[in-house]
Amino acid sequence: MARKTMIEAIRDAMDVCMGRDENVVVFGEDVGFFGGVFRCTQGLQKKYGHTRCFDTPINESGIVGAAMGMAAYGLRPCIEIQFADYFYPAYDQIVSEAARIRYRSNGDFTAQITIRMPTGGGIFGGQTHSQSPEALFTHVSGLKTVVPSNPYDAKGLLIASIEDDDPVIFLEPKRLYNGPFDGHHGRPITPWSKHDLSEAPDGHYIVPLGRAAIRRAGARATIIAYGTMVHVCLAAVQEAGIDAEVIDLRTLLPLDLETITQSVRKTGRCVVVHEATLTSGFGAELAALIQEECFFHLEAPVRRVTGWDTPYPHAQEWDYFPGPTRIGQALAAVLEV
Amino acid sequence: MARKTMIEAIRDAMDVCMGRDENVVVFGEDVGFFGGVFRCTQGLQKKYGHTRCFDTPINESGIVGAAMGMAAYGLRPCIEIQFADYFYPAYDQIVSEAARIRYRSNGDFTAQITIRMPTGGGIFGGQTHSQSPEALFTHVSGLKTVVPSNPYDAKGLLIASIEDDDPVIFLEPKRLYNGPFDGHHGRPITPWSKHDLSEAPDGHYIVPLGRAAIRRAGARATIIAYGTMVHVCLAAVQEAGIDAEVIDLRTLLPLDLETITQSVRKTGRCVVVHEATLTSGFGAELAALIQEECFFHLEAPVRRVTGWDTPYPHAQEWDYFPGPTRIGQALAAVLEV
Amino acid sequence: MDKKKSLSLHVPEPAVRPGDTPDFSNVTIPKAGSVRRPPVDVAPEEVRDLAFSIIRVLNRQGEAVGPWSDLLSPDELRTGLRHIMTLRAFDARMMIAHRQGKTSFYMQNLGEEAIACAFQKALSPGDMNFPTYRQTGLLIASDYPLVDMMNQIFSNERDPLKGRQLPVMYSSRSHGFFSISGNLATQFVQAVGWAMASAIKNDTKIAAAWIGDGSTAESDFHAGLVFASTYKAPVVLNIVNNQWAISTFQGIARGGGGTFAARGHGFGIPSLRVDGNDYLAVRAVAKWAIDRARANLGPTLIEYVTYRAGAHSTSDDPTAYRPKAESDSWPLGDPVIRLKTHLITIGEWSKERHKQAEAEIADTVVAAQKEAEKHGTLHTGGHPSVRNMFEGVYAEMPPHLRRQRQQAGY
Amino acid sequence: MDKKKSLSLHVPEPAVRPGDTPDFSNVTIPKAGSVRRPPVDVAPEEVRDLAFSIIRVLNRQGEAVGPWSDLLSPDELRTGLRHIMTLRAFDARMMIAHRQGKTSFYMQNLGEEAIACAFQKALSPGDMNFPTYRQTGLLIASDYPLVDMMNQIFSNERDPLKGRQLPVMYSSRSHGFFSISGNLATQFVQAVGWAMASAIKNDTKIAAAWIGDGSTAESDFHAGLVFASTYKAPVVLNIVNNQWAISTFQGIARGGGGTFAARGHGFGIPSLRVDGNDYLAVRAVAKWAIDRARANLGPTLIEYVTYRAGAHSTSDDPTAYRPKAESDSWPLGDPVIRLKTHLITIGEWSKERHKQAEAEIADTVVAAQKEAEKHGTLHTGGHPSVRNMFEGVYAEMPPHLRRQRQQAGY
Ligand SMILES: Cc1ncc(C[n+]2csc(CCOP(=O)(O)OP(=O)(O)O)c2C)c(N)n1
Ligand SMILES: Cc1ncc(C[n+]2csc(CCOP(=O)(O)OP(=O)(O)O)c2C)c(N)n1
Ligand SMILES: [Mg+2]
Ligand SMILES: [Mg+2]
Repeated sequence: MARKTMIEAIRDAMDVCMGRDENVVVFGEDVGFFGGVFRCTQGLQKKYGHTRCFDTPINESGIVGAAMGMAAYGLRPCIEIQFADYFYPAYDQIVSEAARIRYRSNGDFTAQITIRMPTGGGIFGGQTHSQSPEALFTHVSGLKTVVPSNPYDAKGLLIASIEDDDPVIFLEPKRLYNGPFDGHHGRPITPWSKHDLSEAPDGHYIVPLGRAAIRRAGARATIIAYGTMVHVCLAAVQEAGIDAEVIDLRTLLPLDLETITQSVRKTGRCVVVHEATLTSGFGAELAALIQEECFFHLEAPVRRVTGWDTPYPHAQEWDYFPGPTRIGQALAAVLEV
Repeated sequence: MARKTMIEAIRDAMDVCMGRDENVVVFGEDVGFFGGVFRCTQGLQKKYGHTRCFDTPINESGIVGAAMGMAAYGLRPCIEIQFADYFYPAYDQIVSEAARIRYRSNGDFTAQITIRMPTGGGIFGGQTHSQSPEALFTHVSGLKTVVPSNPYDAKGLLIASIEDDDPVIFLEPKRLYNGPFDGHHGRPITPWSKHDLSEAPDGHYIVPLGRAAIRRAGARATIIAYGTMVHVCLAAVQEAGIDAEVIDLRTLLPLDLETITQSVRKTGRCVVVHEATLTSGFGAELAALIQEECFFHLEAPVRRVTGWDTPYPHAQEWDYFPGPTRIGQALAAVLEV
Repeated sequence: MDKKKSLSLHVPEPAVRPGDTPDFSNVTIPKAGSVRRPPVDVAPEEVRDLAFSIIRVLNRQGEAVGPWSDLLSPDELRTGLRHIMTLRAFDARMMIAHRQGKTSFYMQNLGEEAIACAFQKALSPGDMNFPTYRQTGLLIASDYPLVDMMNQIFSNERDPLKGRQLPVMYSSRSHGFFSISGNLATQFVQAVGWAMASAIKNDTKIAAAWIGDGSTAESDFHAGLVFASTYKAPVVLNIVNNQWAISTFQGIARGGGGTFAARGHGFGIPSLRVDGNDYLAVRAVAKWAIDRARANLGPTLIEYVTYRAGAHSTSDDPTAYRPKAESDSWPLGDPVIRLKTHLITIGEWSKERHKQAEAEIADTVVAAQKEAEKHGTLHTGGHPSVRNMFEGVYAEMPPHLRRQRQQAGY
Repeated sequence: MDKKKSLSLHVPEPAVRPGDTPDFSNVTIPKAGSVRRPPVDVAPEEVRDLAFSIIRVLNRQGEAVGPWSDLLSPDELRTGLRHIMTLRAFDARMMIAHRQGKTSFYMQNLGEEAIACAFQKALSPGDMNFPTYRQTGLLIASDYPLVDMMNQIFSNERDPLKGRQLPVMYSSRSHGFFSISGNLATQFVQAVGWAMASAIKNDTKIAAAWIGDGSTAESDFHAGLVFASTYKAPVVLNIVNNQWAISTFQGIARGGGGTFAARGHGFGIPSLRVDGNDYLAVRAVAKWAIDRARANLGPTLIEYVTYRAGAHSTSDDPTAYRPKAESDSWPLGDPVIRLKTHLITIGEWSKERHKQAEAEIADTVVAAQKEAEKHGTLHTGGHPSVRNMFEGVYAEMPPHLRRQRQQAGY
């Protein structure tokens, strides 16, 4: 039975990598004995010993910095930042070190490091347990940024990330850990076991970095999303009854521009969706690229549906979250033109 | 005689603010006795005493964190990060603290802090003395981001920033400190004294945040730039002999969208220029907004001329720098359509 | 030295895990009253030993003994007892409210109540705390209205923070309580900055920084020590060592350092360790450090030795990583019982009065909750307008936010 | 305690500024040979005093004395002298090359040459340094080709780093020299991570971290100490205290801590202070710490007391912030002269041989420079292809970079 939740798929990916390659080590705050606050590393310390999976002091810069040193030695660290909201203290090690070490040393040293972080809102986590900081990584040359939307991809992308010879930021939409989420927060949670893409085979496989997936083929508009928003967009499309194509980026950098431009050239209309704040979000890059590449195919401006330009509020969470209604409105708007 | 270099204008702005408001304090690495590695704070310690202008330990997080505490007390710190390349260790204090304190405390505490940083390349500073990280600030709700291009603005914007009740990131294009720079690095430096906008009156005046300036009126295309690139764009326009409008944003956030859209609706063509790397740079936000707001006026896609998506290289600096030639080519390209 | 011998990584592990018998035999507890009390202007070098001991006042018999004991009147002690009992009752109610879905989240102070409550009473009006999420006692002891705390916890229409913040992330400038951050340790150096500002302005106010044992590993702890030591800032630097950081035992953050208090030594900062479950000891040591700061003698580091008796938060189940009964065997006892016993011992309290106080406090808390619930809880009743989501990002709302607010329909 | 007394901010200031007479009377220099040498498995608590003294071997007469002195053969000493003389000559040439516009930037090691040169010789092959920009001696003493260093400095067509890095930001895995970062302190915790990796793999290699006095204020210094102490990593943590951080005297970073070495005490890390201008002392202390790490006994912190005799970099003029002659009055003397005097004192060297060595070294450096210049300098001759600018950002060039490279015409 290969059906897995996101958590199980992520755990399994690390298990597979640790089993195949002795150089893979896993560490972070509470990831050892306890197995992580979301339990993604549960059982790994027991299986691989406490020098391959262990707790660290609460110092994110230290976690990434130590991983840098280990990578220079030849290990392949897969580390956890407990919430994406807490990567900031490690930003210098990520930007100035991990992202640039290959370049600045002309390949003498490299940073084959995967940095996992739970991301996104929808769990009443307030402004410090809800952030989606992907644009702060995509602006940094030398990093790759990955956001899975389902267990199959999560496992295959995480294995690909760990095996990748460059630093990969692996953002895990925490709202998806235990089931797909279509944005209707009032409804009971659907478990992953009911979703096709929870079929994540045991053993080794990869989902290559840099390739998007078309989750729904459609002719009238293109919706570009990633992570949680893929499910919300699918729901919005269904509810709106509009024949839109839904692209799940999976990897933000390197970006699968071809899949995007092919779709937009076909549909002539595009909505970009993410949970992060609007201004300078990754949607800006997508809109900029699409108008550059598909200008003469576009019938309407590319519209962005995103979190508002405020901190992620606690009580107003569902007014902040770009849910199916707002996506539906944007779809209608691009089609109106 | 009110002609000033950028450095003198910036120093004068702090001098004026310290003179008018006892709560203004200035500190950072080497800013006290020495007056800063670019000498922007020279003389302030002597004039205002060593408890109002002083050296700090080399800890950028500590500098911003201490300023946060001082602002909570009621002071108005204007602090220096020695190079923009070194703000990363302070990112948590900037993003999680300064930018959000007003919001999260519902105004109980505020962060009236100005964070000055020399930015940009063109001095053979290599990857750690050349960066333009503005997009990493514009994505953060709660921050304002300012980039002056001349002494008059530098003084007026810096006074406005210090007097502003929100945290302001004040990016100083270091290539402009001693003279305007048109991108022709082979030519001798023109001093500011030869430039109209070096006329920066003594005493108090402000250039309000959030207002762009049109540096050259033009009909055929709009060029949007800020900082050093304003001068490079003006040179490129002149050399290309194209009647392009050149907008100097001055403040990136809040953005003067009206000036931009008015111009682009008039010209129908737009080139966005910055020194920072392309992907997820501030140009992406500009292009996204312009295609959203001016879609039916655009005759050609908005083009971006930026630094490449690599670390800022040392020896290849002038191949990295988006000089007049590349800007001219982009102008030609948008006009060709 | 045999150079061929291969290396191995040392990963610290707690002595016991779930299923094992709790064991604190490694925690050396000096006798109450046995640690000396130096003058506040003592040279830091001369009090190094105080970072490796534990200052204690209350002995097993409930007597206050030794050089740190001659401080508080019976009234002050009763007030202290009321504070820690109130905090405990408040926590208990809010844990229930969380289970009832009235709030999304809660963090209790169980077992650590004495620390913040006693410290606050040693401060003067105008002083400023930079707390973590586990110093609710600062608010209780400064008589911040319980109902306002609950309004915040319930994110209701009277929430002083307009629903923007996670429950328990209070803010109250008027009560000397800096807005709590979800990002660990940032407040530590901010407190130092606040204290520097007070010194720059030749004021008389001092600041207090707070941090957990686990969070001392964060970099801003270092930034705080560096700035405090360089500028001799009038600040008290408090480390609450409750033995755990979520699932991680204190040995991970402390490494080979012996104690957290010892961290101050590299900075020439006098560093004291105190029994955090002993209201009298906490208050005495707090007063010593506060007096020192106020006399412009610079920072003091205090490590409070205590035990997190509850879960980390409502999202956590500690039985997954530590023995269930570990809390009961904690050798420094319970702060409520110890203070109560002391008051009874000195004849200023009784079991009956205690029972009665318990009932009164319960009533007060329940009344506050009733009042708060009138204004809503997370999912029901009054709540802050969605407009609030867009306000307060800047002093004045910039055009792009105004546009977004309109788009959102507010 | 008078609570009304107003506070004031203490801002440390150096004893002297330009125009004043240099004064190091506050620097206590113990007699050479006077500090004890404990066994490497000593308990950290038992060597606290070593963080407040200075281990010295060479006395004023040039004799090697005391318990740290019995280490090196005359050949080893002559090799050491050659290294530090080479580094000095190399620096001098490159300063001239900078003035001639052959490079954009340079940072010299003047006055501090003994530290890195001696340390490197105490390491074993396979060990890894995580240096700052002022440990060029590590490369010199590991016989890294001078011409490759110059190729890097000139950003020419043979530059091993393809023109991408600022001059002196070398990298050489093969010579145990980790790529230098422009961002201060990041390497400190990276070194600890490397050492942890070696321990995880049950290897025998150890790491060495390097940091300047000013940079100890940075947060990654703390991260390094926390991780090193928790995991007992096989790493030597080196602080080069050259008294200055650009224009900022060491008192700003050190605060009230007495010494930088004392920073280790809060972490239970044995911490030693050593005369950084005494080649023999540095080498002996380095060996002690390296042996300790190799024996799996964990980290050691070493503070090298020295003086930055030159400017911070070619962008800096120190006469703006310190007395011109301060360097001359530095009480620990000059490392070249002290080692030379020692060799002469023990009859293993002479003024003539020294002169001759100077000439030979000058020739070697000049020859290397000639060779390097054949391949270009910053603005003339061969230079790395612009293609290199786009390469090496990732293991494989992603499509967007390929497109950009094509746009650029390469
Ligand atoms: C920068 C950052 N990293 C990680 C976290 C997640 N986190 C929240 S509380 C906590 C444990 C803190 O333990 P300690 O400092 O001992 O305080 P205690 O909870 O015991 O009071 C962690 C890791 C966070 N909030 N911020
Ligand atoms: C993060 C960061 N902040 C600031 C700087 C600028 N900077 C470069 S060297 C230096 C002084 C360092 O002094 P010290 O650590 O004593 O080393 P030394 O130059 O004396 O060898 C500073 C502030 C930097 N490179 N990186
Ligand atoms: Mg704790
Ligand atoms: Mg120095």
